[in-house]
Amino acid sequence: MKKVFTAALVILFGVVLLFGLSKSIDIAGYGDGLIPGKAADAYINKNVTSGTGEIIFGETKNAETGSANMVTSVIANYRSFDTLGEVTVLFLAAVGVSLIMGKNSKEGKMKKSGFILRTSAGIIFPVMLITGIYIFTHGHLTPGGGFPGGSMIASSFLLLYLADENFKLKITGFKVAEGLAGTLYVMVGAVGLIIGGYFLINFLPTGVVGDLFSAGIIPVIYVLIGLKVGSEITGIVRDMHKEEVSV
Amino acid sequence: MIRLASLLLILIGLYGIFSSRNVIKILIGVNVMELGVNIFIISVGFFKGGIAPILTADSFSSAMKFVDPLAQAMVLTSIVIGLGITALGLVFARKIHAQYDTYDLGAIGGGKDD
Amino acid sequence: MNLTIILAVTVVLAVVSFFITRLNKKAGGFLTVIASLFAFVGLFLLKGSIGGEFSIFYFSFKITMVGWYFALIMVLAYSMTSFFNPFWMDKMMYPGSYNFMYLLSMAGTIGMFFAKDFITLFIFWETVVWSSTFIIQLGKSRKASYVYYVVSAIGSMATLFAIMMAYSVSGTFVISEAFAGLSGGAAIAVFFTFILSGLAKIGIFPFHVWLPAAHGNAPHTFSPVLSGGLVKMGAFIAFLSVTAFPAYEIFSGMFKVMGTPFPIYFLMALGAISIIVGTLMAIKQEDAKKLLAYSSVANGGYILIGILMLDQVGFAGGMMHLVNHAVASAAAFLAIAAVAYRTGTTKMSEMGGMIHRMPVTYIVYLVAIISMAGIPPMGGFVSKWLIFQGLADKGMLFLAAAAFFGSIGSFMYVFRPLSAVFLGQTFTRDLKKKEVGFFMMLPMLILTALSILAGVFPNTILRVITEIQASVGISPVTLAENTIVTVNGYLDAFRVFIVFGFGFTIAFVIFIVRRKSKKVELMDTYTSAEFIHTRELLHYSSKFYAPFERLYDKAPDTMKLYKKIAVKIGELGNLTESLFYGHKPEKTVFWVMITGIFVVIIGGVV
Amino acid sequence: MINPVFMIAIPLILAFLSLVAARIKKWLLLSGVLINIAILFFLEKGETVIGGFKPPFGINLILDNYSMVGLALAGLLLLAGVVLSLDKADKYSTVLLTALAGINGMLLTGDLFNLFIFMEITIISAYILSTAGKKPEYSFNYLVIGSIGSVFYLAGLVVFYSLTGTLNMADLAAQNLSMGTPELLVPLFLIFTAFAIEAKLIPFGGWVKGVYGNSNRLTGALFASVYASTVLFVFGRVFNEVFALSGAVQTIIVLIGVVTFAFGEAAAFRQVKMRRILLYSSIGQSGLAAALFALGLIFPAVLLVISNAVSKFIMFSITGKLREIYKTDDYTDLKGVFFSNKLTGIAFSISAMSLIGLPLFFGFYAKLNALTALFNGGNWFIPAVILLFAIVEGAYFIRLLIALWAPGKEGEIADKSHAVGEIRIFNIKKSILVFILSLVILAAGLIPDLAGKLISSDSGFMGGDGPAFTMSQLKGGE
Repeated sequence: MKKVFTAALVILFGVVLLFGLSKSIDIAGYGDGLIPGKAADAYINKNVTSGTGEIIFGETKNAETGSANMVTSVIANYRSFDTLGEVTVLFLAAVGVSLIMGKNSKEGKMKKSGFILRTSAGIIFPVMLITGIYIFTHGHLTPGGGFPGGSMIASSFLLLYLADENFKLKITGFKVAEGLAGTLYVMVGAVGLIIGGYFLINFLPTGVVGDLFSAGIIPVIYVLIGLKVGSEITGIVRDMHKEEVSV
Repeated sequence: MIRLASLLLILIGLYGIFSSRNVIKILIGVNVMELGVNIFIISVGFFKGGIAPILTADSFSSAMKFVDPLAQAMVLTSIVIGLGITALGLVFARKIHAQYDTYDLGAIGGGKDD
Repeated sequence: MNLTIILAVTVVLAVVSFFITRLNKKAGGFLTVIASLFAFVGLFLLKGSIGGEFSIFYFSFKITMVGWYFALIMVLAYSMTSFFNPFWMDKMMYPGSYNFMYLLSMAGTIGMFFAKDFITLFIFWETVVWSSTFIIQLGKSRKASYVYYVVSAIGSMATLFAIMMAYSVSGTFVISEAFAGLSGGAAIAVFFTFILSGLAKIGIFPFHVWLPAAHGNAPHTFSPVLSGGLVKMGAFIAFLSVTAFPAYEIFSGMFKVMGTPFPIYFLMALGAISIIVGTLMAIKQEDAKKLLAYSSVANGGYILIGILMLDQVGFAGGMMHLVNHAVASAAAFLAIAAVAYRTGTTKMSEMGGMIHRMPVTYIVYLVAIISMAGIPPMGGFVSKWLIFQGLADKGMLFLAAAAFFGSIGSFMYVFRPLSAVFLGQTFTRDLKKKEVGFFMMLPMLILTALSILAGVFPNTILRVITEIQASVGISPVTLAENTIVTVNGYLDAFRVFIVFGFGFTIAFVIFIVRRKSKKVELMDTYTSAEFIHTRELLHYSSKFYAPFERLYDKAPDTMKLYKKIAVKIGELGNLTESLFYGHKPEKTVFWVMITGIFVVIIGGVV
Repeated sequence: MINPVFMIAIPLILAFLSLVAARIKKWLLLSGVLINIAILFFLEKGETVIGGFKPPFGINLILDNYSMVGLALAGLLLLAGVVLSLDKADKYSTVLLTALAGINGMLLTGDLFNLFIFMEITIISAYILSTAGKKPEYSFNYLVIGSIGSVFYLAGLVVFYSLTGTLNMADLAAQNLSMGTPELLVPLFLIFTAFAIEAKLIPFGGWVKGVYGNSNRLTGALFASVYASTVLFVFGRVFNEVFALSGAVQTIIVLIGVVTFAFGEAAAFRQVKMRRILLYSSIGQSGLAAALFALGLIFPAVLLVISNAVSKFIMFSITGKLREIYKTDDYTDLKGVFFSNKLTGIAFSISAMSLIGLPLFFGFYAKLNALTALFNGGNWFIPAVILLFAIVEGAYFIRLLIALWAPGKEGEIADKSHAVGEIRIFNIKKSILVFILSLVILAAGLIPDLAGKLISSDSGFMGGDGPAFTMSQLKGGE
């Protein structure tokens, strides 16, 4: 009875909500997301501060932001401030997890893992690590970036945890990396304020769109984010691993 | 239809939170909601024929039709925040379990304020 | 004299007394005497500057005749009572705060009566309310102070509403102009909400519940102020609501009862009910202070009726009753306080025969109750006579009947404490008790003298009232050399005094000459040598009017009404708590969805 | 002149560093909140662009009078909270520094999506702080409800983005969408829900009881003052400057605010636990402020938020400490506790009386302004509700004060022998700190015009009206 009631209420809410929402947006539509005069157009054309005309891959030099990946240009340049906040959210979550799990709780024990996992972990781990680093260093050119890269690094450590029940991480190094990467991120912003007059301004030469060494501070920021995210999620994994719940 | 589907996902998540008292299931509900809203954001930025917003050798010019990169950036942020919240939620779940030996909120009965 | 100086000095002395009390309790108490006497003298001298305006900070004051009259009565109560303060310091939990609040509330009353605008009035008013709340809690009941605050708050919030509503029409807070332009439903709303704080403060039914609680349980040194002083603040609001808010003009087109517009008549009827309720309840009381408190309820009814009449005679009676009741009830409460100072109790059945130990206090109390009951030759008689005259003039039968009932009833109750506390046999416990010292006796004697003087030479006070009447534009009560003339007749108070004095002298002489009473032990008459465990039950003052009380035993208790409302609010709170709060997210999700559905439907989408 | 971005950057750097240098994190926290206050008054007013990209495209920070007041209030109260409870704050140094960045960001940002992120930072820090109550189910409840709010906010925001193509507040406001129409009802409701959850409006704030009710002296004080006022400030900006409410939506939001006020006060009325009293009173006040904001009466609402925040800070701090000492916050078990703590008691009383709106205290000025502004708008119903429940509010606070000051059996005079314990609540320095804070309320109540001028510079906020009522108008000034 209760289930029927809850379901009925949710459905009623859904119907009413969708009906109301259909007045403001075409909810049944698909692929009509061409928003007239949207801010994002300027991100694609890289002409927020000054119009440089058409941006051609591999040719255009010194565009506003030299990132071939437009999403990256939004994340790490146009709206880099958002990303700083986003990193902080993750940072806060990691701090929270370690605070709540407590300092004094002991490391938990995992079940002994299988032979295949144990053996292959040693091989896969460096590959994953390198891939992760690759992803965040190429964030301005290819899909991915600091967040996926960092997550991949963290998952490589998770793999080690899974493979070896006695595996223990020295946490200090990660904490230092996490703290310093964050500090450096803010510092990069502050340097921009001193050099260019704006916080987080892209003060390095942006180079040719599509080059590895292009896009100014974007790769720098993405590397920092990658390191930070990697160490944060690793920290979360490590903290969660502690004091395994006994059922 | 994708918008409808994404909104349905939000509703499903809501139903999950509403009907379930298991901490983990509630967290799953929250995640489903977040997923729904992420898809909703993407759907708003997408249009037919648009290409992924990355300049490559194939799609080389900014004059081509790219889908909205801002929506995608927002989704990325939203995902990361969702990750943080889920991590915290799981830790809370573990604390609940450690304290009450159950994941069922119904079995806790509120607990008196200290 | 400058009002600014009076206010500034009292406030500064309030703060000073707080710190001095911490060094020396008695000194702090004496400082309140000095401060309140200073204020009294200052106010007295202020008569010269009536019509003048003063301002301090953002407050602006206008000295009016009526404000001066009220303030003088108020500060009289404060200054007379303050003589008791030094002797009660040791019994106070917070003597410093007591002295501070005592003087602060006094400054508040002064400022309130002279306020030029309603915000100033309200600020001072509320300051009096909260500072007196904190004094009352030091007495015998915490609950009393709570009840006092809540009833006061009901009144003051309503008044604030009225002030704001009037402001939204007239655009000004200045008392004389604020009510301009009101009409129709808004006028009725403003009138009733405005006067609510007055009703609450006077203790008009159904707001009378705080009087027995607060007067009965406040520190003994504050009950006289409460009854003799603070209650009069309400009368001031009542006065404003028929003068500043010209109720008779605004409601002139309305349905009339006996020539009085219905809203005003309705309030007068409430006053009449208060007289009846106050009288009946006073008869029931076992505690002398509670008894006096209920008598204040009844007297408040007289004052309200008198003031609301706003005519030549009745109004004068109401205004004069202010003084008479203030003086008499302050004196009565002080007398009880003096007895309590020696015996430590205010329960009538625990006392007796104090006349032998404290004869002066006895006389003080005797005069006070004679005045309260409206028996010549004390002041209370004159004012009640005027009110009767006014009512009879207008042919308001019900009100007049209530007023007569109250007068007769007051005979029944005021003599109870007299006989129970002062007459009869002295308790062995109290045999060694002495009369209070001169310093405490002095204010009681002054008040007694005032009570008698008001009865013998009422025209002194009535002359001030004629000026007030002239200032609000009604024809003043006719005064001859020593008589008061009304349509139905005239009253020569001095002659009345002579007659009564003559009778009294004869009786006294007989009493002295043919003294045959024999002093016996308290339990001498009826114990027949048996040992009594609970002698209080055999005290003849307990269940004094039992047969009469049985007539209205089942009468509903107004307090229950308030409790019921409180329970209802609590239930709403319970509901809120259980509906919306918990540890399960589902509750909030449910409400989000319900609100969502509601919003979308109401929003006109579906 | 200092770039306002440092209000966010400095606490962030310190937060990151506190992870590296864990030993001195307490001092990092202290220096963080101190620097925050120190630079506050030297900030560059106006718009600050971040990254060099002009507003609709880049993110901008806006420092006007309004955000300045919010920043000052949150910063000062956070400083006071940290100083008062440094022992408790030590553990949460990193979280508090991050929260400071989040709060400053929320108040400063001029971009709706950026606001979302800073709001998440702030809320997540609140989730973490709420675990100090050792009741994980309540923290969890808060987290889930808060996440629903986030999802709704994003969904609503995206609809607006799809309609206007912008995330910038000023740019969105310039599009002149008419917010009263049914077309925008649902997205507005979605965004409102997110704020309503954080602003504790009934029926959205189901988490409040558990979280506030189990707070300690640090977290309770911060939740009820710093966090609550920040959320309300942002609420005021969003629903006045960005989505200027009108029509049915406005009516509904005002109604929700007023209902919250009434229900909250009623719920507080029946409590005996002090934290519960305070938390329901917070809910009520929050509802009132939200209703005023929704009506566009920004100045009175700001006054109300300020007076409530300072009062609640003091009261929650004292209550939390009382609970630590006596293991209970049931006031019937704490009778006469102020007898041996007069300074603290006076501070508590001043705060309570200001909350009730008694004259001579700041709350009275706030209340008068609210009433005058409401009446000027031709509204008499809300004032009636406000005043009616002000009686209830006064009743429970006075009852509380009486119990805490005057112990004694009914029928006997108040006597110190019945007073609970003689333990000092706060040591002398902390008592003085709390006392001085309460003196601010008193002083601001005695010279309200000056206080009002300090707050609004006489011009009102965001183009709204200035003070609806000033004491100087009594003298017939204007």
